Amino acid sequence: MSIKKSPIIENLRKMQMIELLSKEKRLDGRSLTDFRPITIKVGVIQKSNGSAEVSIGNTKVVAGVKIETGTPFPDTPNQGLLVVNAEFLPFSSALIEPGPPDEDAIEVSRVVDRGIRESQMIDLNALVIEPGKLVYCVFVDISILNMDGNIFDAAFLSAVSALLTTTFEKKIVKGDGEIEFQKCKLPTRCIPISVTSIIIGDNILIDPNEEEESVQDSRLTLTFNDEGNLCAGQKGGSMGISREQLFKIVELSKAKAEELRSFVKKVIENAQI
Amino acid sequence: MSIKKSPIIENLRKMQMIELLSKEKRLDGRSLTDFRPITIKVGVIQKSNGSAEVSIGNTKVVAGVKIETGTPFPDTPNQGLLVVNAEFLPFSSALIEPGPPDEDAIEVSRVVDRGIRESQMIDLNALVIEPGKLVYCVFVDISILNMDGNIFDAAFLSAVSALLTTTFEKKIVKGDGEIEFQKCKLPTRCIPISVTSIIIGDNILIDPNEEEESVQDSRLTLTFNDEGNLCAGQKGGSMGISREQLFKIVELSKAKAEELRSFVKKVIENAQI
Amino acid sequence: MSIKKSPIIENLRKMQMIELLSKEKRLDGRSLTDFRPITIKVGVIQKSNGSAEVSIGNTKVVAGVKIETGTPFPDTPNQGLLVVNAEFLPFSSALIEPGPPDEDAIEVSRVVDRGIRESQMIDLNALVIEPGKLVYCVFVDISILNMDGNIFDAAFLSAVSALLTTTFEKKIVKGDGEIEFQKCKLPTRCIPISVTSIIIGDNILIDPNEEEESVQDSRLTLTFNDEGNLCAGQKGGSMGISREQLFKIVELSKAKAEELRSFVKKVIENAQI
Amino acid sequence: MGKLIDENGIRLDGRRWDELRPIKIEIGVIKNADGSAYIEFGKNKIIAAVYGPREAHPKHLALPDKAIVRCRYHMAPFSTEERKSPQPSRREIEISLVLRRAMESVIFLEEYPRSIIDVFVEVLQSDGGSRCASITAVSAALADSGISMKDLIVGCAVGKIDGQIVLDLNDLEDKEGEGDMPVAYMPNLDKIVLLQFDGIFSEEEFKKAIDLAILGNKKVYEILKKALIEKYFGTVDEK
Amino acid sequence: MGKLIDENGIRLDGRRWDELRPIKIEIGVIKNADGSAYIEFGKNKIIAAVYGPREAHPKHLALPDKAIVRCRYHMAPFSTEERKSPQPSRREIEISLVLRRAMESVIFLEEYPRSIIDVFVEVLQSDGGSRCASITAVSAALADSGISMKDLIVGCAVGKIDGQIVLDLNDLEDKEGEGDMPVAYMPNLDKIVLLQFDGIFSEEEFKKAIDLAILGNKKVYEILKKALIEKYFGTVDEK
Amino acid sequence: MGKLIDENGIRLDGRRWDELRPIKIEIGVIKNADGSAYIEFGKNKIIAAVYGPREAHPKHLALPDKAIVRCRYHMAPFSTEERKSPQPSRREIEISLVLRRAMESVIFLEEYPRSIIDVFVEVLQSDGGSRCASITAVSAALADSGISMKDLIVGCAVGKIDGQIVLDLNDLEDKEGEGDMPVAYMPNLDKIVLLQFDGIFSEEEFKKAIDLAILGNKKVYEILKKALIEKYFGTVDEK
Repeated sequence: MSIKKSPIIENLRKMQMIELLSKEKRLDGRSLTDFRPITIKVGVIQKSNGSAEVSIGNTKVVAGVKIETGTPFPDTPNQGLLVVNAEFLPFSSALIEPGPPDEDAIEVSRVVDRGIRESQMIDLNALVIEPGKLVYCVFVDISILNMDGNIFDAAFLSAVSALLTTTFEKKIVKGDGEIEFQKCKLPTRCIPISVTSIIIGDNILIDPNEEEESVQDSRLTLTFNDEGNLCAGQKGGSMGISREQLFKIVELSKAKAEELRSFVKKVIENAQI
Repeated sequence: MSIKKSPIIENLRKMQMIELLSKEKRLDGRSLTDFRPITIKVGVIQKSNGSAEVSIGNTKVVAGVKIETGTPFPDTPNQGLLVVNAEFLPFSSALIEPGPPDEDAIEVSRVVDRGIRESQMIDLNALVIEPGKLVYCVFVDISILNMDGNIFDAAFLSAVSALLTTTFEKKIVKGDGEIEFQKCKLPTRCIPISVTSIIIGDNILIDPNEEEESVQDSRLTLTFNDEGNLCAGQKGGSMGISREQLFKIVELSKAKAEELRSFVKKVIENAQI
Repeated sequence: MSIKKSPIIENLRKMQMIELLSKEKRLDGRSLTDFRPITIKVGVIQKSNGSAEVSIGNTKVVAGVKIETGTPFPDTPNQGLLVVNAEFLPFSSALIEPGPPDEDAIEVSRVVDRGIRESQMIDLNALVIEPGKLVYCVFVDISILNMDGNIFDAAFLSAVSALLTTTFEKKIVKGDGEIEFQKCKLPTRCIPISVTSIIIGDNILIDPNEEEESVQDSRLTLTFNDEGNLCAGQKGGSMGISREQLFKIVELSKAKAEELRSFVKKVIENAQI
Repeated sequence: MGKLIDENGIRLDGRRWDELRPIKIEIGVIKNADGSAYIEFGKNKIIAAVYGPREAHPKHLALPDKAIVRCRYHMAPFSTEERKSPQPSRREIEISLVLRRAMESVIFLEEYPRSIIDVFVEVLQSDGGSRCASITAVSAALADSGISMKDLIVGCAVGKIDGQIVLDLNDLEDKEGEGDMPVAYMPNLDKIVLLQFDGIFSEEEFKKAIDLAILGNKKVYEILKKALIEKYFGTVDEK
Repeated sequence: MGKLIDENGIRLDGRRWDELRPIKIEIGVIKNADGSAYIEFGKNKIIAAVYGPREAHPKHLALPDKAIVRCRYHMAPFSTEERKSPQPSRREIEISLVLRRAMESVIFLEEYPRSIIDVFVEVLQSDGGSRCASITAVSAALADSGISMKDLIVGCAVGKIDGQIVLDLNDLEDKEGEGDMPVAYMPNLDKIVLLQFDGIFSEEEFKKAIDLAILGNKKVYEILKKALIEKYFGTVDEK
Repeated sequence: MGKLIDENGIRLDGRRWDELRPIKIEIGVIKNADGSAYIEFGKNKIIAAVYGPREAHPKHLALPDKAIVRCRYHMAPFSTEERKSPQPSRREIEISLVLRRAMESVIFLEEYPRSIIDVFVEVLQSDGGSRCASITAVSAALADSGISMKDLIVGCAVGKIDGQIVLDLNDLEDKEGEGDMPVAYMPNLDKIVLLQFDGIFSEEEFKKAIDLAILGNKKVYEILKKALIEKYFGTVDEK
């Protein structure tokens, strides 16, 4: 996908965008640091262990969690497994071709994976059935339904929301050796939040839409844990970024992550899993 | 294969075909419900457990059966396995490219598989060595050698004839725990038969050749068991079919299946496996 | 790669080459039976169990050996495993495309594999941990860094040199059941050597460079064991070869293999593994 | 009295023999697509979307006299009881093929020479009859895209459970029953455009099944029509 | 006395050291192909067929001054003792390559610029020496297709069993023996076009093996010639 | 006192917090390539080579106004503790992507319309920080190829071990430490062109890490400059 010709944005439109940016405004009327409207619906896929459909503006993704049993890695016998997989569904954009995940889908998977893993959101140690032999494996599959920029944050939000509402049948071996299955919530410890910005010239735009991304210089996705510490980051785009811009983005994103976390908390509380 | 340009049939030839059809005749002189000459040779591949080469006119296929041991599916611990696989060999037609099975090969595999499975031709319950652990796996591999229409029936006939003449070394555990291998016939219960017709305009043609298929409106493959009941069906072609045509095809095919079954029976009896 | 247009050698150059050949000379000044300068560096990849970088003129390859445990083949329960794999790195030539091994890479792998296997260089019977269950698996991976003809001999030399300097941690079960790991040399029994020649017209050229290969009639790779017996061979090129040429090549190659073996021996002795 | 139908002729999920599961259709759910639709059919949750007609690419695929239809039917990894591998299975490839054929039967392909029409189906949650639900969604998405069609297509399976021919099998009935027969239908042209079945049907049962499928499909058609009218002309009801 | 040759010099299947297994060649077995042949060589049962010369597709493959040859050697899943996976193995890919090279040595490629000649080999049942049997079948198929060739090619292996050089190893001899050497040969041009071997051969043994292979190949050539003449000019014998 | 840094502030391999591992750069190691370089960076041993600008093939990939960069980062099967499968892993695909982006930021792409620049990286032995070492090698290879660039790019990771921000993690520190942050940098333009990180960093730690990375990168830059000058202008030292 990446080396295809990018859709031509009419020059006029671009000039207009840049002129507006000089007044700290965006074509869709937002301020530079505004997110578009976000909706999160959890529990949309009853056959999954947890699920969430997330929209950020016209960007729309759905994540489903499946919990199955598997063999732990030899070097982490006391940890459950986490597998994150993202797919750009072929109808999500006119530019996507069906096929195995390309580099962009793999990047989304890996950035989401690192944010969840490094924040230690999931207590993987609590997902062991028999050390070294049998553990729970948490599959997070993210289907991107419609692309309009900022896929990273939409994917991350959907994964986090799905995980926060995940339940599964846990195998309990009782004292007398009897086996019982008990419905449990997935053990989570925090709500990591990712915030993506782009740079166009000297301007920092949070939550870029596709039109904005098409003229971006750089992109930066930062993930924060509950304490406001950074836990993962990924630069995109094909231009350099200065130290000063970088630090400014960190500050802006940190504040934004707080806002988003409160929103997610409210959604999850209302969901009453 | 399917989305390639179909070979252009000269318009004249097609008009001639349709004119003849109005007189209930076909270009090769057959009546609308005649099969082309069929030959079945069984036991052609000595290294297989069962095999058959089938020609219907110029269409030619060979099927080989291999019986190996494997693990049953978790939800059917008391059943052996059936795996059907068809390949259009690249020399079977000028239009075939070498490569992994395309959608047409997969359709043939799955239609043959359903006909055999749904008719309960093979007694899968008799193919268990150790319930839930070890069963016999029946591989039916169908190689299409030359294409001249009606691949479905040729493939089905070859699979059925190969299975009817399949023998294997069965592991017998005797009372005293001793293990013995005993040559057995594959336990079969009936002779399912598929019959394929196409519709061109108002005409129903049984056993179409490639030229006829190239102008077909619809195709229908119906599989019948020994009692004359339908056990599997598959519509092909890119035109609709009316309820009345459908019912007429069922009647015609049912009669045809009886004829073919008698023929297969005779071949198998003569083969004296 | 093979069915691509071969790089056009200017006709003049080719005529010059053939004229020189008639005087038993080559464009780079060598006699017909000379190898280009050969360098062998062993122990270049510390993380591997054995490694060697080999240059023959501008042709450069590196081989790394990894020893891991695995399951033996059912029909050779008392033998360790040997797996040889070659890759033309995409920077080795302007004509290589990244991707899974093509037929040329597979040919190199298989020719090297046969030479090592048939000479019985590795004592596979000494690589069994538990018969039928657990054995050592010797992976020989050959990365071709730069192509300038005679890949076969460079690959073979690198594989053999890497194997001759391979050590691994062997699991020793002591009398009292205690397990100990002991650093061992890979058990080898001989130094097989391959020699590749090409035929251009009536001339036999040993160790062809790429320019010479591009006008070759035939290629022949012969592998010899310590006793001077042939143990594997592979003809390449798209022209026939006469019985007499063939016998002459065998004689020439046999002598050449002796020379190379002495050279390898010296390198290995100096390496003091 | 069977295990799937009780003595009053009521199925395990409370339906009678000729009743459909609840169906909900929403048009225009994928903003970027040229046409799209979402269907809930029992527990099936399926999105279909259409791109095209657009220039064939690579060009050698193009036909000089008509459009090519490409179709991908795909199941999300979380759509099934056990996680499904994202790689397309043989089942998904076969369904892609039969859906494509059905679409070819209804689109005026000659109106779009040298073009490609891409049809993508994603099953977010699967239940019995997912290919029938898919075809209905695809037909809605095609209508939404404005591509010329001879008719709409609707889909609905019939089957045999406890020896009886019934409409629209759910997952359990499909698994435990004696036969399943997905049928897709053009209601105005009165033609069957998709037909597959497995299980044992006598000739009489087969005919009965086909007639019931047509009946069911006509009901689905009413629901589809209503959804399209709502989308394009609005209605009294809140959606 | 060895285990593969008895004290009278007779091999386990009753042959002497310089005897071929029974060979049967049939020309024109695949109706759609431009040329085809079927060979039985011992227990080998192999079909080879040729399409072309035809326009290269995709076009960038084409060479301006000669034809390209493509070759696929493939084994049917039921052709071996254990079922073979239908995916091409490394062995099949290598044999495809050496067969292609042999064909390139014998076809007048310059007569067919910008074209492709496709050669497909399917092994329905495999036995020792299948690549040699294949090359003979391919050569027959090429002759049947009318493509211009400098000569025919025939193939026949030699090997070493119980320390002795013998002609045409069967499966068991190949497996239990000390060396195998498939050789393909142009009988009129007296050139070797395919040569591979593994196993231990002294220089003398090697030379003896080559001479025996040439002898064997001349016998195969007689059989191939007879089959072609039968096909094209008819004979007294019933086929 | 932590497990990775002792009471004197010395790391397990003897380095202080702001010290790089030994670096060795050699230019022009792959004869056939248009530009190439070999780097040893700690135990990393990496070759990067460039082909191009050359005609885009297939042509539909070409852009009318600038060059396309393709990049493959690949690890040799013997480069890691456990043998690595030769198939590209998701990690290798992601690193290929971020390397490509970094290269796009520094090459004057507009000077090479309709062209492709191919960048190939082979890790012969891997250690911590292999993507940073790779980018330095690629930059050297590009310089060697003569392709127009706005600046050089150098790479160097920082990380957090025993609660402290340190320069240039080795394998063990990467595995046992609390965070890793590969950074690539254009020293003359003073811009960061690659940034990834995982692990927990407070805002202050993050800033400190970035500043340390820039410092480290400036040191790498001096080494790279020296290697290029040595190659192109010779030096007093024997190489």
